[in-house]
Amino acid sequence: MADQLTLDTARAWVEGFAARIHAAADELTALDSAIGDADHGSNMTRGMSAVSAALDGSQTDIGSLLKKVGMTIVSSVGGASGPLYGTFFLRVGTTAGDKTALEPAEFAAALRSGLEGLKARGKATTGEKTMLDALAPALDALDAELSDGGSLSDSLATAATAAAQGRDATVPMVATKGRASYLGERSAGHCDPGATSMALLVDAAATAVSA
Amino acid sequence: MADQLTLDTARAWVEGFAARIHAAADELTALDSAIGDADHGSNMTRGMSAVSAALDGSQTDIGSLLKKVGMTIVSSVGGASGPLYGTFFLRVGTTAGDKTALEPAEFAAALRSGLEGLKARGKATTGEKTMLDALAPALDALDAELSDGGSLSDSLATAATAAAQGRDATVPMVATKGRASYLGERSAGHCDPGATSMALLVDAAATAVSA
Amino acid sequence: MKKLINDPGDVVADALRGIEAAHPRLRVDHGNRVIVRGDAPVTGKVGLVSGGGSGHEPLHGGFVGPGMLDAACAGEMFTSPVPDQIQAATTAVDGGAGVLHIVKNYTGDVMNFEMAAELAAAESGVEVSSVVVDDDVAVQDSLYTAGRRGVGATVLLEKIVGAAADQGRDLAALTALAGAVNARARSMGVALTSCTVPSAGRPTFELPEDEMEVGIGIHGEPGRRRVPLAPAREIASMLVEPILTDLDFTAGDGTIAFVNGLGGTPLIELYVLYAEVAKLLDAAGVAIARSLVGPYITSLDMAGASLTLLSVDDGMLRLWDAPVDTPGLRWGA
Amino acid sequence: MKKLINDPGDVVADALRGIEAAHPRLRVDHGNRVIVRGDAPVTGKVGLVSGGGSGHEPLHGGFVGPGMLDAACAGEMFTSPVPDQIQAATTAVDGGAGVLHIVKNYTGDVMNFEMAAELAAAESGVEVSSVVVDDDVAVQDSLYTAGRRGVGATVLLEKIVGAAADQGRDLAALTALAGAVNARARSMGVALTSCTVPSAGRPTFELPEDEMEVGIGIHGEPGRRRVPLAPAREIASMLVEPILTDLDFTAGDGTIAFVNGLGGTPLIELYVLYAEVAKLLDAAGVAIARSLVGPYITSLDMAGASLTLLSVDDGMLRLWDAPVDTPGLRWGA
Ligand SMILES: Nc1ncnc2c1ncn2[C@@H]1O[C@H](COP(=O)(O)OP(=O)(O)O)[C@@H](O)[C@H]1O
Ligand SMILES: Nc1ncnc2c1ncn2[C@@H]1O[C@H](COP(=O)(O)OP(=O)(O)O)[C@@H](O)[C@H]1O
Ligand SMILES: [Mg+2]
Ligand SMILES: [Mg+2]
Ligand SMILES: [Mg+2]
Ligand SMILES: [Mg+2]
Repeated sequence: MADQLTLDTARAWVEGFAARIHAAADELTALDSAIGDADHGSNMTRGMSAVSAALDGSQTDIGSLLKKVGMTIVSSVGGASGPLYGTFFLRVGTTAGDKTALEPAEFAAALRSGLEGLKARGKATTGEKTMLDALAPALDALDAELSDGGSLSDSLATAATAAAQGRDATVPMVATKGRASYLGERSAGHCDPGATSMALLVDAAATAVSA
Repeated sequence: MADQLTLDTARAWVEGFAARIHAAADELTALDSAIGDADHGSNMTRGMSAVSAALDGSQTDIGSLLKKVGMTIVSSVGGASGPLYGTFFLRVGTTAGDKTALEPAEFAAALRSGLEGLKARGKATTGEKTMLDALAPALDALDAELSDGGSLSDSLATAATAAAQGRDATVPMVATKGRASYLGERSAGHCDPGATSMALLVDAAATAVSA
Repeated sequence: MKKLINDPGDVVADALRGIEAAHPRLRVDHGNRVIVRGDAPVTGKVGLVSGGGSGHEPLHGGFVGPGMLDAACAGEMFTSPVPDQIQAATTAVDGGAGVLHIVKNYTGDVMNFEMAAELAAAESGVEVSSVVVDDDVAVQDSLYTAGRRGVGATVLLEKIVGAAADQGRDLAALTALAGAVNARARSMGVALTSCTVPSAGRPTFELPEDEMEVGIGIHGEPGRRRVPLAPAREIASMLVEPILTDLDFTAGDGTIAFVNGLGGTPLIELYVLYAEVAKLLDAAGVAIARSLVGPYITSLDMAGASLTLLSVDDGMLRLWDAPVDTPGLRWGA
Repeated sequence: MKKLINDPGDVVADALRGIEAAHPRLRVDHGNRVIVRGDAPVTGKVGLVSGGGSGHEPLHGGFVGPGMLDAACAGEMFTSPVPDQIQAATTAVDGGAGVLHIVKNYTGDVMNFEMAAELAAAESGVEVSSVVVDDDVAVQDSLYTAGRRGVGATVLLEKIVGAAADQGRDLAALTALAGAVNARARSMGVALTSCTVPSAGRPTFELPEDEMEVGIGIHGEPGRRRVPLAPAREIASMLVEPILTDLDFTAGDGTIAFVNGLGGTPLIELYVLYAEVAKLLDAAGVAIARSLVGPYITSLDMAGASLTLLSVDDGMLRLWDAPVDTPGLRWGA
């Protein structure tokens, strides 16, 4: 197993994310019922079903693959998560370019550009009880372990743990972005649905790379 | 105690009916929920409250008293029961005329003219699962016992029993008049709300005369 | 019971205050609970009076105005108005050409309007004629019932006859037109939930989560049968089929198709139902000339819908298209 | 879940078929889920495009037609449309004078319309301007929120700006007018029950029989606080007070008072509420110039209501009164 993100592992990452979303759909909607509008599960399943249908093998490099994912999400999801996940994948794909394999540092940099895109699109930062609170600590952990000489698969596993911790850390937060912010103090005590789906994304990457 | 319907007992009859209606309001509405539109209790209480307010002592004979009752019911109840109870009292009052006391046979004849008015207004006959099914057997029993030489108060007590039996006999009937007829066979198995209020009317008469 | 009301006993009076405040061109007689066109009586025009129990809004008060009703009597909740109200309305709109009473076929409505007409004839000498609307095919029109109920056709009839009255037709002609419209209209309804009458405080009937009531009336009277909850396309055929069986809608100059919400059903669901109805009508060769989709004759907060079809001739269609200016239906004005 | 639907996943597509069947003067692009005026694009006229999640009908699709919107994009239930839809609508209504996007202030709507405008500028060269509606005083417009939500003002704004567009005003003037209308409008809502999103299958939140949610949004987002169920007169003051605290409505040439039903609340209750609102406004010295009562921006089957006040100048009032011909709002045409 090469310590890289290959075109195949990138594809497995996306499919693994789709599978996790389908399995977690009801949970995501239940979380969104508590502090949102009860559609995050159906939004993400609609998007990832569209993605699975769109990936037909004609994407022959990581950049076109992930840009296709991003465009499909933008075109099929709507809501807040559509532009956010869509922008994320578009930016990761753009940074990846026409490579068919990314070295660990390249993949980490691509992911970070996705994070920046997501931040810019949503005008949010960490601590606002959003998907960023799962993604940002995950990428920090990934960078740290990679620069300590860790393998991509080990570092992604650590990142997945950090994402899950980041997701859990949204529970006590008071939301200041997105629909949950309307609730003010009442948003505290609930896990953020977007952070929950984001943790699945990082977990899917760890699994895909270590497979 | 004179074996007559005096102006005072007529007044007591009406007030007794009002009191019974108020006490039975929820039951009447519950019965009407099953085979009608859930308003017989509120219709009758609205009417009898208006009647109590309208009877101010200025009615100095039985005819004007009962016509006032009828007119007040017509003007305040609406629905099916308003014209029916209203016509009944109007006709009883008209037949009673300006008397201040009615002999047993006179009262029975007045009641029967009320029954005829009610039948004409509603174009109904007995056996159709309506208030007639309580009133008609009650007046038959009244006539029978009076012609056997019974006292008015005894005969009215018998009539009240017959009214209650008539009411109960509506349970298995299939309605062919009024709102319950829309239900067809499904109207069977429920007691008719109008027959239930009508039995209270006869019972109030028995109590008033025997008091 | 969760309702936006004050005291359950005050709902009708309070709503009349709201109607008065919201619609300055209507006059409200609070004592008699009558809603009248601001410019009534219109001299030389036949007055159109309708009314019935409250709880069916916008029917009837929301249909008062030029091109439709001259006055509406608001009865207690689900209880027909009393003769006094009807007589007050009749007097208020009599412009010398007589008054037409539009009565939905319920025992109470028929008797109260009858008594009012007797009083009007005896006391004020106003010439009164009446039409009894009975379009609900859920009820058999037989010796064993009080006859078919008046439901959705009432809205279409009030619009069409209202336009004809505005054009100056006389009482006899309007009475005949009203009868013709009624004869050509059929309706059928379905309830997913019961309504709750405010004074009763609880649902009139209980419907399990997986059942619905087919052939429902507009007063929470139970329907003819209870069946498992079904998708909209099956519900559409439960509504369309008995109507088409009862009357041929392929003749005539087209059909007005009216999908009505019962009060608790949102518009998006009515459009879902309308799509299925339109498909079935098309398959049956029924040409839709006009359509109406929305809550126009409701049953308090009941979830459900009804379908009314009216087979129109060219004249009726022109009257339907004529201007109307009421809170509930408005176009061309 | 009791709904008049087929498959929960098909509700939007099915409803669009119904809208198309019921309103022959509208064009429906089913692929893009866009409802367009039959005569679009109108050459030389600025195109008005709105859209948002479905479940708020008649908003927005029911407001397409002469005098109001040129096109509306129907997103999934409660989910803003995607940029592709918005771009398709923008292209369809561009008559050469540019297109105004009317966007309700929700994170998703704002981002998707933004992406569509970026695409439109890059790909088709259509000049796009936008207004973000944010009238809901239940949400503080602060660093700690996504800003006030866009609710009832959207309906009033689409009508007023639609009339101005019909009169031939240019994109800059319409954008300014839209901003001015938004700045002068405030809303507040209350829910007695939750709505049920079809794909979720159960109520978004649970409200005990004796409680209500004050400051509710139109997506079943919980409100700011839960209080005991109260009579209409108290609810009216919970709606009126925060609005009048936020903006002075005694200035200007009058106020449009809009009592909106959230989908599951029948009209009679809205009139009861309107009566109480009118009384409070009168006491506060607010002059009602026009009123609108009915379900115009709904939240599926939610029971409840919202109040929107718009302080108008004479020009806005004339635009409000101008003819409009859409399924949801129609007069003078
Ligand atoms: N401005 C933002 N920046 C980053 N993430 C956001 C922002 N607004 C919302 N989110 C995320 O989006 C999630 C909600 O997504 P979803 O329910 O699909 O969309 P919507 O809120 O439009 O219904 C939230 O849980 C949150 O994580
Ligand atoms: N044609 C009729 N003749 C006699 N009684 C009738 C007739 N129609 C209805 N009723 C009586 O009226 C009662 C219903 O009264 P009520 O509920 O007050 O009026 P509504 O049916 O208009 O709601 C029925 O239970 C029945 O006894
Ligand atoms: Mg959501
Ligand atoms: Mg009844
Ligand atoms: Mg009744
Ligand atoms: Mg959403």
